[in-house]
Amino acid sequence: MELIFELSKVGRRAADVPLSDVPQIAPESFIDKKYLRDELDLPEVSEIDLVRHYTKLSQRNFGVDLGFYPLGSCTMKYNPKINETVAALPEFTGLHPYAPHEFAQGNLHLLFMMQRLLSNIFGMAEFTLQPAAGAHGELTGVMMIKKYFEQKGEKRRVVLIPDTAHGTNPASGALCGFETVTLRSNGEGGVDLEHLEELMSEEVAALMLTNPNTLGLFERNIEKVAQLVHGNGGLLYGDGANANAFLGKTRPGDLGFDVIQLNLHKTFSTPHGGGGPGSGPVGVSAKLIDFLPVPRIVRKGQEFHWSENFPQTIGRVRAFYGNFNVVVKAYAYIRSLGAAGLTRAAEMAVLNANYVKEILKPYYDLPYDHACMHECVFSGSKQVAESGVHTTDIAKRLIDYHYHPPTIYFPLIVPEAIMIEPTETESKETLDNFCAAMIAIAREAKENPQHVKDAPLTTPVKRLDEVLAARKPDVCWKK
Amino acid sequence: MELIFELSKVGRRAADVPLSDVPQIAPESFIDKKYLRDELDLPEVSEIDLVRHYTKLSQRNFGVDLGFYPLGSCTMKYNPKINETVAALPEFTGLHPYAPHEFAQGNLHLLFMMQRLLSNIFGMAEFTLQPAAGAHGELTGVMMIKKYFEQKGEKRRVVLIPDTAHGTNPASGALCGFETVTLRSNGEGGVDLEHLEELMSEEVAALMLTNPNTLGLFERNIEKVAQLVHGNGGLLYGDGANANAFLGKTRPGDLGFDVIQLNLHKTFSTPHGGGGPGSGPVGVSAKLIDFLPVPRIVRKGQEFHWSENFPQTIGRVRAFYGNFNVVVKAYAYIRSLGAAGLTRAAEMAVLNANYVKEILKPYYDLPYDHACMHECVFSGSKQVAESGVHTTDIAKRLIDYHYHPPTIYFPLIVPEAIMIEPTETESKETLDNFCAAMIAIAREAKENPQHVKDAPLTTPVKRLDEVLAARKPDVCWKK
Amino acid sequence: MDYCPHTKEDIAQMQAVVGINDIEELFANIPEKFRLKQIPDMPPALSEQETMALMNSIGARNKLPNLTLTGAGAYAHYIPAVVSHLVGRAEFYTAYTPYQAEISQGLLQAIYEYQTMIARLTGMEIANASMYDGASAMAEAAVLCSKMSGRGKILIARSVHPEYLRVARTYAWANGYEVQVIPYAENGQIDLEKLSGNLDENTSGVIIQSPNFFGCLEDIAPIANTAHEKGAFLISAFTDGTSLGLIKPAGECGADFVVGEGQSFGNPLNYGGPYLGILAAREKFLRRIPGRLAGQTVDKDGRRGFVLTLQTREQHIRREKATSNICSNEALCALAAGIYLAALGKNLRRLALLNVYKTQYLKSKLSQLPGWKINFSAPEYNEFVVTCPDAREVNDRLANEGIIGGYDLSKDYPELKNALLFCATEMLLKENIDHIVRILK
Amino acid sequence: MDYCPHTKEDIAQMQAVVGINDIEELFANIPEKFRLKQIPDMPPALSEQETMALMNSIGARNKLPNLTLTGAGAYAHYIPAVVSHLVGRAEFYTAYTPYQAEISQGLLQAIYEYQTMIARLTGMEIANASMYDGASAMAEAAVLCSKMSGRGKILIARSVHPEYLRVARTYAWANGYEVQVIPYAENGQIDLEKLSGNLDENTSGVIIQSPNFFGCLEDIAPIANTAHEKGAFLISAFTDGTSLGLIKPAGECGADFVVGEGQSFGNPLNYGGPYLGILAAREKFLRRIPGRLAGQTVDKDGRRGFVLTLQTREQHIRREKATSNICSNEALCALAAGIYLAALGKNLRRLALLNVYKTQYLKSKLSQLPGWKINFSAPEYNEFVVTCPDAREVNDRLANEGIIGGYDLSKDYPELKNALLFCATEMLLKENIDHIVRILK
Ligand SMILES: Cc1ncc(COP(=O)(O)O)c(C=O)c1O
Ligand SMILES: Cc1ncc(COP(=O)(O)O)c(C=O)c1O
Repeated sequence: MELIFELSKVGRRAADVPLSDVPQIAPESFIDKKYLRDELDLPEVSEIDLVRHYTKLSQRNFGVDLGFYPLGSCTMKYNPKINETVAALPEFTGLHPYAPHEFAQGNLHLLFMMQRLLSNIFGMAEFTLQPAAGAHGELTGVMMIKKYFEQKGEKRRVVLIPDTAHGTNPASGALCGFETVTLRSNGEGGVDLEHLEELMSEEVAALMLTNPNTLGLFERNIEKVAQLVHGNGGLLYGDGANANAFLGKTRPGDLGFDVIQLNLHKTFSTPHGGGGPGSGPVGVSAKLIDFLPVPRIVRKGQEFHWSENFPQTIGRVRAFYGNFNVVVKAYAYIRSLGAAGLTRAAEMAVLNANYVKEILKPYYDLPYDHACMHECVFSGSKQVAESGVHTTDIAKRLIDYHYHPPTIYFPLIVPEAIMIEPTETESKETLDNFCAAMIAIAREAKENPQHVKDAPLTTPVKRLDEVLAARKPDVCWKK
Repeated sequence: MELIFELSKVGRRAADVPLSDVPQIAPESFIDKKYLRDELDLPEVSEIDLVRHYTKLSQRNFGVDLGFYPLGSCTMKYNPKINETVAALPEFTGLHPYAPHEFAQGNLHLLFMMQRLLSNIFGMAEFTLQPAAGAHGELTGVMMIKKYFEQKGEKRRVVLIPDTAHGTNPASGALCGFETVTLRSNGEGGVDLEHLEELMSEEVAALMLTNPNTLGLFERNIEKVAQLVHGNGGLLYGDGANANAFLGKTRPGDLGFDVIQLNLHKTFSTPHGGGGPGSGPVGVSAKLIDFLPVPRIVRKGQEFHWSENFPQTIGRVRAFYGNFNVVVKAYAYIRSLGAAGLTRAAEMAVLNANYVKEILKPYYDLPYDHACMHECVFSGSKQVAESGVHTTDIAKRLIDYHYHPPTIYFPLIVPEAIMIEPTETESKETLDNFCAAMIAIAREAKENPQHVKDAPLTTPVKRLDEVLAARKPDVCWKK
Repeated sequence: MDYCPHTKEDIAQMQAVVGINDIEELFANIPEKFRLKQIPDMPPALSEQETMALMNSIGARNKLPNLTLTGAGAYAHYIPAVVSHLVGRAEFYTAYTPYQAEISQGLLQAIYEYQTMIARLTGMEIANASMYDGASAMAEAAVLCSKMSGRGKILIARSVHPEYLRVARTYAWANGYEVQVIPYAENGQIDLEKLSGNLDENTSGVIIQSPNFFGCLEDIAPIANTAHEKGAFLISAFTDGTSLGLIKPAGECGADFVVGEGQSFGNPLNYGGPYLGILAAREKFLRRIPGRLAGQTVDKDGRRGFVLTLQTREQHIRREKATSNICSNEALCALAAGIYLAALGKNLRRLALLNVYKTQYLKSKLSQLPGWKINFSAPEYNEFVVTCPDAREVNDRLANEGIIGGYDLSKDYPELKNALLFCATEMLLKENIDHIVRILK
Repeated sequence: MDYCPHTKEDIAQMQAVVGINDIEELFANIPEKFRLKQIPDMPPALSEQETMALMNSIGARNKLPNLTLTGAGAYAHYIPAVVSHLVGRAEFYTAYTPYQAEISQGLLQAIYEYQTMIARLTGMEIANASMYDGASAMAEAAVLCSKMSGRGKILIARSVHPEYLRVARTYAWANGYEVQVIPYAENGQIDLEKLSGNLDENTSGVIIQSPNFFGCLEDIAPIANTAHEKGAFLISAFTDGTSLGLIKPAGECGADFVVGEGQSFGNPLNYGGPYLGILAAREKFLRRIPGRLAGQTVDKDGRRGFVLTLQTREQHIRREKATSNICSNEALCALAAGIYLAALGKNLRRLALLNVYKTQYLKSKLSQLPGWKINFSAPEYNEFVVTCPDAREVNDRLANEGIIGGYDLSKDYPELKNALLFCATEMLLKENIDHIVRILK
């Protein structure tokens, strides 16, 4: 397809600008020429061309609204349309962040209530809604941990991270100046308690645990893990990206977590927007409340306003208050489902994952064969060994069957990983059809491996050369 | 693709209903069982399945937003998004038609202004916005003509209709109880004046003229035509579906038309909605004002309200006031363009049609080779003669080139007609590419006619069996 | 703002190809004396930002009600968010009639599904792809009955929506048929005796509505029998389509045609339009009914597909002999209706029940007000007529609270002085009703 | 309402396959004592209609202003209707990061185009696919400079947005770097002398903003030279992105990184988010910058296509050694920005001019009010600082008329008592400005 620049023609415009109703003082007359730009090299297209361009681009993209999207660890559940509708209300989109609080009581009320509901659901003392995404929430959480020890006058420079962890965990630790040390998994895919015991020391600020972990397994020894960490004066950080697995079943606060970040775009069904925006609220136990980022919402009688008056705060992690409009969607979602609906979501998410696991087990390697939570992780090793077909090939072939591939090659401890997260919004029929496709591909891999390696065959472009892209990077178009 | 019924599974729902907050009196207790239905056989699907179903259906459909749509006589111009946005404002969508006029001053003002602007643009004394589409406007117009003569005590039972006319014209005449008599075209494609003279009599209520006609030709002898019709006491009806050709260039009222219907969905760019809704305002000269349908808007000081107090009215042609929300879009469009913009639209529409005509002339028969207005009509006769490739085949083959085919086999007086209306919103590049495709097909027709006859080759279904559909009609799915 | 993409150079190049020096030459066929310099009295062109501001300011002159208690042919229902999201897909709304089937399978299948849902809902075998609105659908059905029977008179219940009646009169006048109006009985239903008294060999059809304009359900089967005995057709209209979730459809009671307004199915009030004319019929009328039809067929490889079918009924083929002059219809409204009905599914029954509950509650509360009296005893769906001491004052009081009150029946039925037609849908909460009663106390 | 489609039978069948009798068995790994019976203190579930009503009622507690005169990092601009229509395409917004390129060409190409437009606009060679917002983009650039240089100190102009400064401080603290603040000169620009006085061999970078928080344009080239002389990087932020339609971009003045808030490009105010962090850089930093990058490549048939590239910089590959921890970004906001910029094209200059005209008009009117005084003499884009007799009273008076007034600077700059930062965009009409002046007279 043509680039928007290739459609450009001198003199065309899609959007016009009103004529001036005030005097037009030439900018040169009061802005020195050195401040003014000479050239403005943007596309010049008409509205019809613009609309066709992006409409066609959209048709070259796959979303949840088109089909099953079992991208593990990403919780690609269906995004109810009502949430889009309410978030687009001008009352929610139209306010400036510095609007005086009298103008913004609705927004403040909503944010306040959201903090409360999240606290109830996760058993935490308080939440901040400021972080823009999960990783941003991690950073915020780790910063609070850092501040906590700073205030206590303790110098702890290590953060422990299991080998199953998402890449954002070590990266967040590093971005806070911590040394990250990898904690091994045991044979069941859980925390290796001995290794943990070995690693725990007064150097260790925190263990960043994802529970259920990225293998989709709930940490059976969570109580022991918490004891070990707390016993050494450390804090237990929870990566809540997988919270969809346990809504209404248990609460991180009860399990002993001191900090947890959520991914509203996963657990609470706000659309992923092609990569964002998300929202990454962070909940804390009582001992960390004082370190929450500012501003925080304060209630005075029936009125809400912002306050920066929290001297021990870590400060700010972004401008303004967070991805407000994303929070609106998540709030509507939580209110729609209520307690029972959230619980049912977790139950069905877990049932769906186990169902897929059972059906595919005879066809693909399952390195950790326990009851899983909301996702299951297979390995393509069998296929590699049998016919040289790799997990990438299987993923690409799924595209021809009209599915978005699962997450692949993650978690890193599973070779040729295939990580399937069906989510609770998918029907049995969809799962059955998807499994049938996976089984058909397993057969194809045996009978006609080249066919699988050539996939995808039905897309507007064939398999793309990523090596070339990295070797000769072209990230900006030149005429 | 599966039917929505085939996705259905007992117990599923996409939309829920609130619980009752008032007493639930069993209907059987006050409605006799004979009034109550037993079974309700509607699809049972979840929201995710519903959304995927219709999203996928949409991707199996072609619209102006995807590409060139030169469907002659239908003016498939680009529909500016701003018009969709303003028409969706709750202030315009949310009012009940019987809202007291104090609630509806904005709507009434808009409708009143729209009537005025249309009167200015078309030189008519007054407009009604009640008819729902062009054909409905025709019916309304012909009814007024009927009433006019009824009031005068004249019994005129004939309406003259040129052989180039759209099918709705004779059908509308017939639906008003008139006998329709066909008026021949002359060699130039215009009105055969001699034939008109011959046919005109005291029996003739009106001539229904489309100007420019469906060959895209402006009636050069319009003055004479009007004289002949009026001279015999008849009225001149204008089918304004082609008004895009002359906006700002001339006015039907000035040309002598007594009635004209418009198609807002064509000339004024409201989207065609996959076949509707449209809107078919009717403008009349002074002598027909009294017959306009009721209610009509009346202004009292700064206030507007509806009045039915027009004793000579034909009555109503539908409930309420017309396709109000469509009028909102057309009103925004007219206000955006202003006088100069409307004129430029006509100029560019006509330029585009002539440009396509000139480029394709060497490749396709052009039965009437004059400067055309907003559309040009070719014939596929050459291709039929040369290689047995018919106009349908050419049309279907265009689909493979990602264009919507032109109107075909209309107007009826052109054998194997190919009626191309590019509209003013298409760029030169688009026209050039389209012409290149048409030329390529002309070549294919010579060199590989079977290929053209097999078209389309790139669609989700191949050529469909229309004969079977008509012979064994299946218009309602049975399990 | 205009939407022509041509640059000056484009125009120059194109003029050269066409062989002209000036665009004006293309308009040479317009006699000089009729050539316009400029459209007179037009306001200046606006930028998009200004258009937005203008339309916002016009909209702001409306007063959006807090509550709407009027039904009377247009109903305030909750529209699930999916409907506008899906109807808003540009591939649907920027297309036209699916003449070219292979490139229009989306709409054709959606229409086919809509036809099926409407047929099932109305208890008929077939339904068309849509008419302009309920009133014109009814009028066209009447014309069709006259044409088929060759008879000159049609009987219409007085309890049919007065605007529908008026539209039918207009169409009948234009076609040279006579309309005779049948009064209602004391209980609010059609006066069956009067009906059978007026039925004769020259009667092409009988038109009733159920629920009728007073909200009352008609007992359709005996009416159908009465009509059929004299060889007349029965056209049965309905008011609020959601009633079909609960009420036995006319198709199951012997009607030949079921017509009605489909606005209730996912289409906003829109101050009266665009709405959706529903027309369903017995299978035997398949080749006689007006309007488009999507039909199932196969492609050359035998795959299922959909086309517009039986086009030989239509004006573009049959011209003056067509079954109707309709061309553009209300396809997008039909799409919305299809999506709405598929979204609710069997919940349409629950929705209908909720309407009944709210209506009964409102009715019982209003009937307890001093001097208020329910007019009719026939069973209702979600509308009812009540006579109050001063209808105008009641509506004024409600209007002052931002509430659109009841429909004042005295305009169309002079004998029903101070009678208001109230409607209660699922949009009305108990607290709203209690509030209304307090206002009126 | 929940969104799980399973029927009872589905669940029973699936349980049988999984080999359980009760869903609860799947949660066996959760120690019994931590098992929750029910989430406490939750309001009841709502039907969609009730959710709509709830959200409407919450929204109604806000007061939408008639006019917004505050900019200060978030700007009220007109958003062409195309933007929301196209961003609202479900294929875009219900997708995630385009990891699987062949099925995601739409987003990848759109991001590639966005990157190109941003690079051109900022005068840089490259730009990434987006950061969280302007402030975090700036902070991440600062961290990067420190990392690359191995130096411990970063200098930030005091005229940088105070919240950006605060975010930078937080990130710097976490990473163990020092932040030093450089005061502004009398004319509102950075104090160049103080800057060069504080620059030393331990300075990793200098951060300025232009237009700066006072609306003043910085003279960037000399600042860049000063920084570069000491081997420090220059990070140049901007406030309102539309200024780039008229103002020379920092990339043309020697900046190493240009960062800023992209909200102005087609994203609603949204009470502060989601917004769009822009990060553009010199080509030489390509393998060091944070965030996703879409790159052009070819498929196996040699056809052009797009992929996420240089992923080895990212956390999912490099973990603690990644250039950043960012994963989800603001892709949809970037899409909106790309569409906005393509829609305006060179009209962005006209838009910027219009902002300047309105600002000059407002400024001249306000400066004529008795006791009002313009603070700074450096040239501005669409914001300026004015000192008035009583800032709080001014804003209260405006608020009473539904107008959000100027940003009160005294909160962040105690020395600037009664100083208000006003912003005028194309949304402000002459009549609005005249009205404002009347209110304040
Ligand atoms: C387990 C886990 N943790 C953290 C993240 C990071 O979240 P985000 O992408 O919102 O920054 C993700 C998502 O990719 C994840 O799956
Ligand atoms: C010339 C002409 N007249 C009348 C009509 C009928 O208009 P509508 O489809 O709006 O009823 C059409 C459109 O199809 C037309 O092209």
